[in-house]
Amino acid sequence: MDPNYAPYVPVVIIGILVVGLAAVILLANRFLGPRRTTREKAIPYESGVDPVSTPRQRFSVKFYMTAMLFLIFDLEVVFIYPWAARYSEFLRDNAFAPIAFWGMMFFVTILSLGLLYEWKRGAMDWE
Amino acid sequence: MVDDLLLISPLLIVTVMGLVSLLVGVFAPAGSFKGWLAFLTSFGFLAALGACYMLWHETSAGAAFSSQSFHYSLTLDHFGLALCGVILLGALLATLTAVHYLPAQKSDHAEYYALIAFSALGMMIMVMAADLLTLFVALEVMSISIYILAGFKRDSSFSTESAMKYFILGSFASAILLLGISFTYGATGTISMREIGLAVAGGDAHSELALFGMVMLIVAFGFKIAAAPFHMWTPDVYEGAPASVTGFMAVGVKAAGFGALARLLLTCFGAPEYRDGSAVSWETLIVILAVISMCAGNLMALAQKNLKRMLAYSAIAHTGYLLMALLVVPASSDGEQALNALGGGLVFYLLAYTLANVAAFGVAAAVGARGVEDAGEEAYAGLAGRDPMLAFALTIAMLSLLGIPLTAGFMGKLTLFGELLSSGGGEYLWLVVVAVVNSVVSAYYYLRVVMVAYMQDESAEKPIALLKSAPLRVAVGVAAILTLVFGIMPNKAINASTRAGYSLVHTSNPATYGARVSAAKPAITSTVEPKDVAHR
Amino acid sequence: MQTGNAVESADFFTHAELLPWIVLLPLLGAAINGLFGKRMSKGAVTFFGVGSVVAAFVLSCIEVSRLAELESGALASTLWTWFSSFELHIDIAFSLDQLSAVLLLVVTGVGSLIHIFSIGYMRSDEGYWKYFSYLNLFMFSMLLLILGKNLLVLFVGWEGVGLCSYLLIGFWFKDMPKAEAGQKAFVTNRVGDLAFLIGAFILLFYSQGTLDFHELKQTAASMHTDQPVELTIVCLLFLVGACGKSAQIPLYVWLPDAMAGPTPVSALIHAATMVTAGVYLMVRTNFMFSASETAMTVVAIVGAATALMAATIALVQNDIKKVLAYSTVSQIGFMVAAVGVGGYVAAVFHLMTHAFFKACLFLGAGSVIHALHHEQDIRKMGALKKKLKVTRWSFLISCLAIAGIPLFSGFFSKDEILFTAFTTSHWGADPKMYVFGMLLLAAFCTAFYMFRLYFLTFEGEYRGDKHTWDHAHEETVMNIPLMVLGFLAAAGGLLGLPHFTHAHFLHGWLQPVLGFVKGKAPDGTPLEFIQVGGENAFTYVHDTNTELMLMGLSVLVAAIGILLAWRLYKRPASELPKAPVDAWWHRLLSNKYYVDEFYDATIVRPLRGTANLLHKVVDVGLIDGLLVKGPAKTLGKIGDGLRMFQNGDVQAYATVVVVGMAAALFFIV
Amino acid sequence: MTPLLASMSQTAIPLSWYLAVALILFAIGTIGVLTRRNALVVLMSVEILLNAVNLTFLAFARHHDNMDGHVVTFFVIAVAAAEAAVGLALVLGIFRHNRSVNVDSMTALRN
Repeated sequence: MDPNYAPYVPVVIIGILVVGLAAVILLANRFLGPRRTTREKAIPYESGVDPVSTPRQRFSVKFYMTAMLFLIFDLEVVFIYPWAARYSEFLRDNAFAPIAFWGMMFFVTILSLGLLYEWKRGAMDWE
Repeated sequence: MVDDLLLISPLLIVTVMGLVSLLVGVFAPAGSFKGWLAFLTSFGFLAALGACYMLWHETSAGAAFSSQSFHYSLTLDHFGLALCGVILLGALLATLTAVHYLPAQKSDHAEYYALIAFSALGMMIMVMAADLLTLFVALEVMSISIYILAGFKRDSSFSTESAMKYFILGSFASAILLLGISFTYGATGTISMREIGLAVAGGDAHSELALFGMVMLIVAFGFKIAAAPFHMWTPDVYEGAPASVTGFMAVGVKAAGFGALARLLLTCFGAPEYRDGSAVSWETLIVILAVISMCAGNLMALAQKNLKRMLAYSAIAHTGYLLMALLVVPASSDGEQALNALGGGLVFYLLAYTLANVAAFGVAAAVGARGVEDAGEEAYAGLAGRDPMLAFALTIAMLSLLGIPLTAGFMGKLTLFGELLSSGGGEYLWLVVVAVVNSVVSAYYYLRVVMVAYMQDESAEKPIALLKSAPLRVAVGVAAILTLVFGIMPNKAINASTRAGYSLVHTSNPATYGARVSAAKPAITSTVEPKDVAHR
Repeated sequence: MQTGNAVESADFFTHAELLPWIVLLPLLGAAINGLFGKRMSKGAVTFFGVGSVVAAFVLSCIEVSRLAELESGALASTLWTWFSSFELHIDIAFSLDQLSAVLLLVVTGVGSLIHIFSIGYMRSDEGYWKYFSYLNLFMFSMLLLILGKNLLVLFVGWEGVGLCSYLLIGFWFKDMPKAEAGQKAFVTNRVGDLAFLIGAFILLFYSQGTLDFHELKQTAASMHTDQPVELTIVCLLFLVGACGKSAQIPLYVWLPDAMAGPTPVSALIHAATMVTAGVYLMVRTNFMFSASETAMTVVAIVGAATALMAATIALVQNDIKKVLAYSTVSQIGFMVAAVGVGGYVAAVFHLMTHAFFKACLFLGAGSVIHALHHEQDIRKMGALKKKLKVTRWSFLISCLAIAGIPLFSGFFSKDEILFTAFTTSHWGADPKMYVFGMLLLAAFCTAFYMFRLYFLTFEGEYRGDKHTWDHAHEETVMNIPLMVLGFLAAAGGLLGLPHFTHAHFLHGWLQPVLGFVKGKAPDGTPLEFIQVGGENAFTYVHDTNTELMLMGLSVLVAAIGILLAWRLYKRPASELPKAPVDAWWHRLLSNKYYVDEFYDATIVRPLRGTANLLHKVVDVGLIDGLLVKGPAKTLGKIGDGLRMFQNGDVQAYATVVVVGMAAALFFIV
Repeated sequence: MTPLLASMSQTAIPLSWYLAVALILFAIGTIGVLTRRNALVVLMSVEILLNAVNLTFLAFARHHDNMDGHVVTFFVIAVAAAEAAVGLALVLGIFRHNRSVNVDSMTALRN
């Protein structure tokens, strides 16, 4: 095999595995499972909600707003996580340790103030 | 650590003031008058100005601090401090114009003042940023706040539309900026400006990638500072945004953009081969942008009758003049070129521009306060009869923008053009001539404003409903008076801004100054008096 | 070099603490009247407005007498360092030497008289305080211009007088044409200012960062050897600047329109002081002009052409102020021509006498207009000598002076210009011979149109309506300045008697400033260039016979002009000659050679067109039409691939950004 | 570790491949910004632009073997979220006024 393509071998293997596994499961279901179809059973399972509607249906804007708010606050974890992972190393440097600690506290404080603002403005009330 | 906090005290003060007004506003009863928050914020800006002043003298030896506590991501030098001062002054005056303007526009929300503070914060960090990441984040803090401010009159479709346009184009420009940062990073393997400069000067960088990065950075900043042909957003946004916001945006964004661009270009690409052409010189690019900007801005402004829109085109023209300041290379005493220094033209011109624009947009806010934003000719026709003081301030602002002697604008142009002439062996004489021609052409539309304000009658069907606001008058008056003061006795300010320009020598690329600055420790760079570099 | 100059400057100048006050007093008056005038009584306004200028005149006299006592050098006073950056160091500083002394006395003296006249003229105007505030502001700027020690302070005054003239022309601003006249004056002036500014920047570049006149004088010599072309360019640019301010071809169009302002303003700004600023600038920088033969030739031709052209236009004007306006243009043409032939002293001399008699003429016109309730058409005047006695006599004296009748002031100064033009024709390029001819012809026209004006206004019989005639009267406060100016117009020439008398006071007085100048003879040998009447007159030949002959010639010419006017216009109304309105030359003259139309067609419209075009092509056309609407019709058929252009403004803007970025990348790689 | 996997970790995909993908993404995003009428889609295109840049940052970080690129990417993601929030609010504002989120409906400000 051309060595240039060596890096892609795992990709190919994963591809084969994914397709193969899916095929095996579906086929197994087809061959092993009993089939007694009724009308209810023929439609996709949606907890009783009518599954067929127009895809252009409008969602309330509140979904988006909540999603965005979630996204923003969720993303801040991206900064906290590496900090936490390296914090034990920061502690070893006596000069830097307080900076590392209070720096993150400052960040979190601002974040909480943002949360407080959001709360008071009523962004979290659904109605 | 506490010492380090002192170093960034202007930033901290503005941050805290922004947070306080955000929270105070949200606990205040809805519908109440929020103007008093303006005074709170202004007080914060004033305090930050004081802190800047203190730090300026702290660094009087010419030292530049770059603290380890912030991982060398901020540079505190005279250049940054001077521009912070300009930005804070603009923010202070623009805030005062908003006190009664916002209620008149039915948009009196506390968030306004917090957003002004946050965007000022972003601007200040921009001019101090020492690495590209800090620069990017600061730019976004500024931009996002300004997007919201531009759309602050939610009832006005103009305001919303201008915000949306600014947002789409601005985020597109951000992407270009990021691509530029990415290429520069790819070429050099670092995001610290100083190290990029070292790598570029030392020939360790992938030169084509770095070049691509440089061009994209210039394009992105060209967008922010409204340089043609990246200026298309300016008139729409300036016209649609509330006048008090436009005033702040016109001066703050420009000051921050120019500060960051100057530092970036001189630090990262200050090496001679990037300046005088053996690779490709960014100066050529800047020259082209400058010429296109001043010509296009002036020509388009000629036919413009809306005050705010005219000022937008004039902003483009002034970008052209200001870009010339980036080309100033002062001669040093020992005959070699002090490559990484700027003269005093940039900072002083920005100061003059800030004052004139704050006054002009202040007047626009006062005459346009009829619920419907309107700065057409009939809005300020015969203003002299209704309100001589506002008309006078408007006149001073126009004369300063035009560059009539005894105004700060004239001294700014004189400094800028004079410095460009005495640097670089006269190769830019033609550029100065182009700029002078342009500034004379601009007389036509600036004086038109004065003529309409003084010599036309008020329009019959739309009498002016002037905004009665003492803080606005104070802000406009202070701006006009300072314009005259800096025009008549500018020496101190020019000296300070020259010092600021020279301070870039210490903080930008050490490679070109190997002999002089090699002893620099990372924490505090060596101290060289500007006099060593200057001619005298 | 610079330090050397500085040391020398320190020795050269004697400190004078009163000098700044001469400049500041009018500013103070302007500020007081401008800020509080609305609430002050008319008497108080008059006190501050007129008093400040009179006080400035008194101070000027004191300082000039101090200057006269100095053995050498000049007076100077430095207020503060205005500006210091790189190699450039500029002070706010004033200096008083012999040249500025002449101008100073003329400006403050005539200025005081005109201020006094204005008390009567403007009495019933509601903007009385505003008027005096502007007028004082103008005096301040003018004094700044005269006393400025360096080019930059001069430039401040230069711009200031332009601004004030803009304000004063548009003074009765309810009137839109007047506001537009102000606009026209300012815009035309800006063209001149542009040239001046560019010249100053080029000069700055080659003069090692100094704009101080005293230091420039030294650098000009070295520039002359090193950069002769650059020096010529600077001189020519200064000439264009002077053309703007002093209303010379091709920028004279604003001055006749500027007559829309109040008449005292016309007298002060558009006759006596501001319009001579260009001449002053050229005389002030004479060391540069003298060093450039080309520039001198151009200056001489421009001046002579203007003198002749304006004089011919004045022949057919019917508005009393328009005649005087074109006369002013023409007389300044004489001064400029004098500069061009090297007769700086003659230029200054004529500047001075012109200030006297033209101010007197304008004030006389003002008195007439005031008496006749703002009637300005000379066809509706006549026989006014019965009603306006003082005005008539002062007007007549001034007419005799401007026409060049012996013993009146204009005779001496105009004659000296003609003499200089004639005798120097062998120096420099040949066209200077034509200069003499054109000036002589202009002198003839001057005599004719001035006496046409005089006869139509004061002699013959009255042609206006009865009611106005009955109310026509003079005012004492307006008569005093007229008498003083009439006296000066008659006697002012004694300061410069012809050369053969060896009693030319001005020559001796101005010698320190205009005497010794580095120059170059036509054969290339460097020499000390000496003006007419200097001790070692090198270039010029003193020839009493020539002088007398020329004198006789100019008197003859003037006499013919006056006689012709007398024959034609001193008649009853019915016998007055009908203007040949259909003749081609009359149409040409009364339409002022179609210059306004020419400018409109060649400059104003194309400029406006370009702006509109850009606006239409780039904004509406390119973005809207080509990128947005155009494809809907044309490109729409080609395919959906180009639909991007239809999407709307923001995206078109973004497209431009992308295109710009691509161009930048393409350019730089 | 099997020999196969060991060889994988040693042989990196060349940097230029990453850059090519990133630039293609950037081009797609740019075309989206320039051509799509729906403001929401334009916002999405901007996100694509930012992610394209992120990809280059990561590729360069890998190439230079330092962390700077990763850090920048984190910040870009955070900033992109903030931008998206503001952008969405603005789209809502536009919708309230124009009853449409089409970019070309915003032409009240012109000339």
